[in-house]
Amino acid sequence: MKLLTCPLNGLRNITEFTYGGEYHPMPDHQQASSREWAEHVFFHDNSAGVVIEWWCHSASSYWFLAERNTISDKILRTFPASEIFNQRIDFVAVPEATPTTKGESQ
Amino acid sequence: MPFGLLKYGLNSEYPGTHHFNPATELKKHYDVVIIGAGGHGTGIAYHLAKYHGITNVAVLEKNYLGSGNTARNTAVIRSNYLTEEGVTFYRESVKLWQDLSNEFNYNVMMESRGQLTLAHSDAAIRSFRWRAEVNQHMGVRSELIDRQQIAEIIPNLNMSEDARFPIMAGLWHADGATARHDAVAWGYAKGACERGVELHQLTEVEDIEVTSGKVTAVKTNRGRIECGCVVQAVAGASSVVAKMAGIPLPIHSYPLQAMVTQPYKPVFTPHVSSPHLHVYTHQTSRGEFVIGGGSDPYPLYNTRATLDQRETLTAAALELFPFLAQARMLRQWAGTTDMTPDYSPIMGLSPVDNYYLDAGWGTWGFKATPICGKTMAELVATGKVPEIIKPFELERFYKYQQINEAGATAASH
Amino acid sequence: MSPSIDIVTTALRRSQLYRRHIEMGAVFESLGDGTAGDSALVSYYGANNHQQELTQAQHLGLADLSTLPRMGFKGLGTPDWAAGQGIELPAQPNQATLQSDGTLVARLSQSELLLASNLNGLSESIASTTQSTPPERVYSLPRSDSHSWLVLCGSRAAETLAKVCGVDLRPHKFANGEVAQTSIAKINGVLVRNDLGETLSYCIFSDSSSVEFLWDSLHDAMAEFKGAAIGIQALRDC
Amino acid sequence: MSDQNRLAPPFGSLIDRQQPISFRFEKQNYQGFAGDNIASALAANQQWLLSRSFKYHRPRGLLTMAGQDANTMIQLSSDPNALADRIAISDGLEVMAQNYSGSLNRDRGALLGLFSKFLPVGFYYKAFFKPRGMWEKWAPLIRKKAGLGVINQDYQVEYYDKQYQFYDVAVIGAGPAGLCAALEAAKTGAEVLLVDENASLGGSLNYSRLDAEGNTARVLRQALVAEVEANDNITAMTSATCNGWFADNWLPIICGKRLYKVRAKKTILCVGSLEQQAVFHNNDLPGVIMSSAAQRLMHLYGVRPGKTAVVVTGNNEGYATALDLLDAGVQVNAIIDLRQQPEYDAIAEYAVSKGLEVKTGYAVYAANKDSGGLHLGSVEVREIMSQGICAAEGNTILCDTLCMSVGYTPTYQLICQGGGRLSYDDTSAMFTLTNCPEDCQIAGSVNSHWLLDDVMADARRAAMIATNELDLSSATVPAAIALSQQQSPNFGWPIFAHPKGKEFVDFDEDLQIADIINATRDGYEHVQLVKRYSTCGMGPSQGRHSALATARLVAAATDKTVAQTGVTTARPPFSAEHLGHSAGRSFYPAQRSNMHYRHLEAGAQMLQAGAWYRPAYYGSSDQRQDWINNEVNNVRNNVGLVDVSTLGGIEVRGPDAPEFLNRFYTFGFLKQPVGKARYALLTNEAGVIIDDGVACRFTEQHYYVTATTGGVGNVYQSMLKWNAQWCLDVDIANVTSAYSAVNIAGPNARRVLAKVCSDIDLDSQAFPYMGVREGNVAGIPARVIRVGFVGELGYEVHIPQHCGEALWDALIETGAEFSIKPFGIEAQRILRLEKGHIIIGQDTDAMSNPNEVNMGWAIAKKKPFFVGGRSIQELNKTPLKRCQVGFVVNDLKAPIPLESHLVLDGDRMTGRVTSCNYSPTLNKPVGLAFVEPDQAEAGSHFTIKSSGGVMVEAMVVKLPFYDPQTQRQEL
Repeated sequence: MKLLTCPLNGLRNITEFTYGGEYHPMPDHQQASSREWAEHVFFHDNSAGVVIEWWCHSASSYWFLAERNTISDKILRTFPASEIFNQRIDFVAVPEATPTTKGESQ
Repeated sequence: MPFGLLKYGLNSEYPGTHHFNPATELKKHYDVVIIGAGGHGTGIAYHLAKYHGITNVAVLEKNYLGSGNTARNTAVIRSNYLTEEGVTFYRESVKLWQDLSNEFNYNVMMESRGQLTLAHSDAAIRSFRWRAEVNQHMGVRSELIDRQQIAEIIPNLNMSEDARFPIMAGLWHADGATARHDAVAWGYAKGACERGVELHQLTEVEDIEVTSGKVTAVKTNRGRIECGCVVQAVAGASSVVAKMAGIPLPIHSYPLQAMVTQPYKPVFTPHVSSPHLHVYTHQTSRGEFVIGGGSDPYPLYNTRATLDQRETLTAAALELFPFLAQARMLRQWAGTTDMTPDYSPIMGLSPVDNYYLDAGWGTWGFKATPICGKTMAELVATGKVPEIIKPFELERFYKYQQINEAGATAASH
Repeated sequence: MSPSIDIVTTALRRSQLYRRHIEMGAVFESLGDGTAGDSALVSYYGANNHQQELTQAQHLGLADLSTLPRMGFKGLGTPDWAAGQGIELPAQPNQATLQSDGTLVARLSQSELLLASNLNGLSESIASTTQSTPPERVYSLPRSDSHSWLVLCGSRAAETLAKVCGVDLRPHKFANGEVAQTSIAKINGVLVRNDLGETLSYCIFSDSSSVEFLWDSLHDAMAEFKGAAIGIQALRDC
Repeated sequence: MSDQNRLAPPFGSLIDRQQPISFRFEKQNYQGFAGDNIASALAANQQWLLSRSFKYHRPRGLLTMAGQDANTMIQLSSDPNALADRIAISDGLEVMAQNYSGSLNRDRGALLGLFSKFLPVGFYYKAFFKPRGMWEKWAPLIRKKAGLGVINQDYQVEYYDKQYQFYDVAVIGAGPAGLCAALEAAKTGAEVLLVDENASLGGSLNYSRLDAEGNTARVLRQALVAEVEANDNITAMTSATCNGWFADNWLPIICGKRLYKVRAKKTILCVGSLEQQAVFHNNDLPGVIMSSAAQRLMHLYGVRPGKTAVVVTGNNEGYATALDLLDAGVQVNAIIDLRQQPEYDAIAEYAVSKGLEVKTGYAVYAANKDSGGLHLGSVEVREIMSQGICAAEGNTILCDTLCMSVGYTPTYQLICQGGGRLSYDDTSAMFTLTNCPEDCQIAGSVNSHWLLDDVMADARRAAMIATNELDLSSATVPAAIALSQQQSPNFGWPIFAHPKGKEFVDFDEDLQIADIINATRDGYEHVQLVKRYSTCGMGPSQGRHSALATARLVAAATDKTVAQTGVTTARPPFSAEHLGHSAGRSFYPAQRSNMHYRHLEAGAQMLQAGAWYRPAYYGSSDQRQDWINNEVNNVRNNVGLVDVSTLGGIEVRGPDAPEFLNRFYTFGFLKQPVGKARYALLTNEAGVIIDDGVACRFTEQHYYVTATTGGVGNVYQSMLKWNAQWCLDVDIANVTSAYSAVNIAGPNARRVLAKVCSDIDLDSQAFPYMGVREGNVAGIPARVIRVGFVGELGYEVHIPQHCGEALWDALIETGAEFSIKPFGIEAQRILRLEKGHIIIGQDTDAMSNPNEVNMGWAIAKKKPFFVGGRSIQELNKTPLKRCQVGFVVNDLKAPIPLESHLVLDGDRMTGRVTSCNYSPTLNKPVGLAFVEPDQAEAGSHFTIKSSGGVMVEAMVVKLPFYDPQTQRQEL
């Protein structure tokens, strides 16, 4: 069985974790076209190669990100979500305003 | 002793003839290029050649004939689907299955064993009734049965009330069947090649050329081919190939593992599955118990087997048949399943002209093989999408009009 | 917010396992707060005497301390505030320290603490922290109820756990005071090595609604090593 | 036991001659010694015939004596397909042969062999299917013929279990290489595991002859084993099989009834190599065995392989075997050496000096039966003219034993499971392995070394590399051991076709040379296709003895090199393992409410919801409906009590708590007053409903949110994941199992509660509908939520988990005077249905959006963002395809529709029933159904296809069915 390094709990069997889907930034939910939004919701990059994805350590409910090669299943790196999401994200009511922050625009 | 075999005994020289055209050089141009020589790809080629007279066709296979999920699936054939669109489609497929051996004069060993799906909760009973009602209304043999009836169909199933998850009811699908999975691709390929189609094994597509929204050529490890149109039938690599043509797909590719035991004398006949325990099993004609279950917990393009999946699968199988503890597991393997959000396939037109999709086959591709061959060939030959596959168009996701084969419970993310 | 509901010591509490204890002839002892009867702690199991249970504890014993007080705190303000309350914090996440009064304090993340009382059910730290109203960004967690508390101790404890837990818990690899948040018999839990004197001992805090399953699984795992249930007396004597 | 075919010590290192053991084979009594396996004990009794083959039912006997072939498969009472050369005998053991009809000696099935020419490769594909449907008739017959052993269906479940183990270095295989690797690694203080599938450490040192006199092996073994046993850093496991290699050195090791799951930082595979058979006519006759099998028989079990022997060899090891045979008093009639110019070593020269008859450049062309027809009687030897071609005639040599010593394949299975690749070296005619997975090495003969010194040096080197990488040592690693230039033990082409065929390439599947060649002629040229078409290598021994010969044959037939041809993928497990091993004990956790046993005591019928047990209703199952109706009526008329402890509970606290809920759920929560609860509907990003509950605001910064029993786990994880991105100043905690909860509902609910709750003003003005309070109930600190899921005056009381039973007792006791009664899930379902409340997952499905189930009111229109919000906007652009309506069935004689029955428009399916029950309150069936929008008009009718296809007319009614003004829950 694979081992996965949880940034909080260290090296553990991968069965202790829950896969949380591909990491990809959410498009601006007000500006995005209908097709863009549908692709955000239903479509996946599903790359063969190195991807960034969400994982959660079930026993501690700790979410983090991992870089994994989807061909070799080699896990290159795991890191706290705060490396990407390091500031509060806000949404603004007025449509023309873009709610984008650093966290979002990545 | 069937007469078919006499010639082999009576000839001193082996009378066998090459079933497939021996590998030749690639031509510069084909009217149709089919990517993937599994059951689907070869089926499409066969129908193009036999029923539409289109024979300037190349079937490209990066590995060997039928080496993908055709070789790896557990050969379950059924039509007890949930949606009108699904049932109509798979019902037609099962009809074709029943004629297949004689259709291309090659025994695919299609055998109706019946399929029993077990309910361990009242929620499951509700969703089985849903299935049964839709099926019956559409003339598919499928019914909700009680414990008594289950015990009659499979006397050695563990019906104990003290089981951790007691069996409460079942969904009996008399048309559930199995077949020799490899033979499907072999039979189609043989028939296609006899009619002039070219099968090119060990030929991998490396890029797809699209000019002004229209597919014009494919680049392979053996050179570039110009083409009138392209059909991709590459279960397990759909996203990767479609990406070469610039087409995004609503697919996540997960390994699906299965295992087989040594051969034993017959113990039970039907195919048995328990969605709650995530396990299914049946005994092959050779006497082996095939055991399969749910997909792996995370996506991967790799057909390695894992011990944890083996542990889960066998534990679940033994909940149903404790005596299987004495059976010996011989081999464990995996295929790659292209899972769609609504558990329905993606067939038909794509955003790229002359580029046709036969994808998103998750765990249900084998049973659809004949109908895919037929309908996709019709699409390629006529340019018109056959009614029966219209609902499975890629566009449905942009329209929020999914074909819900997922049933009752929604995914949380 | 009112933390009142988070910590309860009342005669009305009962371990989810109390029927198991009665079946096994448990003799209960009352807690500091006067709780008695089957709401209290298993002192020892009728058939045994203290010496027998002590020997059992040193070899391989399983005890249920679920009726003893515990408490949790979480939130960015937690470390400073807890320190202010006189709690000696473990330096790193997934480490635990024993307070002077015997309270076990496990640090589950930078900003989360789990407090478990000493074996007499009296804990200064828990008492003080629960009486004082926590400031902003300190959130209490009802660990007495969300989690059951089992103790697996004795020289064969690590081998026993190796049958239900995939983390290397052998004494020379998992030091006293280390914490593992992991899966035990397919149940998520917090596992803390907390030796009793010379006796190897692990505290297991896990979802209280599935503790019966865990209890049975651990008994099954202990069987080959001749493990048995023990009362709190034996733990105190260790 | 004087009549036994035994040799004097030192032969028989494994058996204890002081301990005779009696067992039965084919209902005959036999005796063996402790340490014997079934095959050796039978051989000691001159019983060589063990089984019948899969297809032609040919007589088969022992081949490898190492558990590597299917010929020794026998039937034990609860263990079919057991390997006779693996299973130790025990007193009273009942052993039967397998797969014969009639008797083992006279198997009617053997007739099939006569028709083998009519059963060409892939014959199943070529026949049995005309006319249409014919296969359905053949299949059952063929299935009866197929299969080997018989499963015992009355099998008593045995106790299998598992244990995790951890090591620095795992060494698999305890031959000379394994022993050296383990010792070298252990020097550095590494924790080392040494595993061997055989009963004793030492591997080939236990039986092979390494010098003329035959002392070296024994002496070396004793020395190495003593050193290993004395070393505390080494854990040695014998009779233990490492049955797979999985990612990150995750090793399943089977020993007895236990599966050890071993995590090793480094793995060194010293798994040795497997001796291969020569391929010639009747090479499967009992008496035709591997050289190593003869040596194992003699050295391990003290059994004489036969009286007169011939050795066919392609290397010098055949000569060593001949010497062993001589020592054992076997008459060696000839050594048939396939080589034209053998390069003799000292042992071979010594053998020659003994005056043995040696024919070089000769082959065994055919084996002949003895008079009995079930055992080897003689061999026909012919001169080799060219590769695979023999002279027109030869001569016959009598023998009852033929030892084959023509080469090996590395035991490649484990490495290849880890991604290792096989290539073929034409000069040595050997498979060689490359591309070992990370942190995994191979050493010894599996690494293509066949000279003892090379093997041991290679192993020590691998150990140094491993411990260096672990920073346990910093030894200077010697250069890789060069491959020996001496003549290889593998003979390039020990394959000799015969006009009559029966030269077996694959014993398991009865496949002959022609089958392999003809598969390629039919166009199945890729070795994987050859396997699938001919079934070569699919049998129980998974190609251990067919892979090399097949690769050579296919290569020749398709003008490819053996390296290009290769072998089929190696799949786990290494050797067939009982399903019981990987299953172990089943771990399916169960969750119980603190009140669980009170329900049982009250006669509840329990149902399972996820891992939870919940009371369905109280009373005997024969009057199910009456009990349920009574429970409903009691809630409507008096007061009822239901355990809702399984309900999810999540604390959302902090300055951003309202903002968080506002983004996560569909409703607005910013303006929610303190002390109030609000309905919380959850959609996923696709706008599909996935959960619901109520959000109770206890303070400005503190919400207590409930979630569905099955959903709370995902809801909680999803909350945390979203906030990992939003970084709001909020804390989220799943406190589901911290609280026991009951719902006390009915006109008398307040009266009951008032008796046990003095510090909350329960007056309807002070504590209105959808209010939330904290206080004490029956002396227990409680959160009291005034909700009306069942449509009556009701309070949800949430209290600390461990007080659940106490609360239940208190309420039942005080409620007695108001005739309080517990009610279960079934009654609750009816009650909420009468009230028109939906249940997520029952009245919704995987595609239901809020508009379809009339939940538009629960969607805040002006929020800047919420999960699923944009998708719901998209959904709103197209007209509804279906919508949910309430319906009643007025015809009381009609069969009551069941959940999932279809809604029809003519013959067209337009929807389905999601909930339906006879309402004791309205005295008619009421339900919820999905229908097409034009069927949704209140007062209109639609058809339901009910049980037995009976069409039932349903009338659409406005929801709720019961108490339309919703006064009762506001009382």
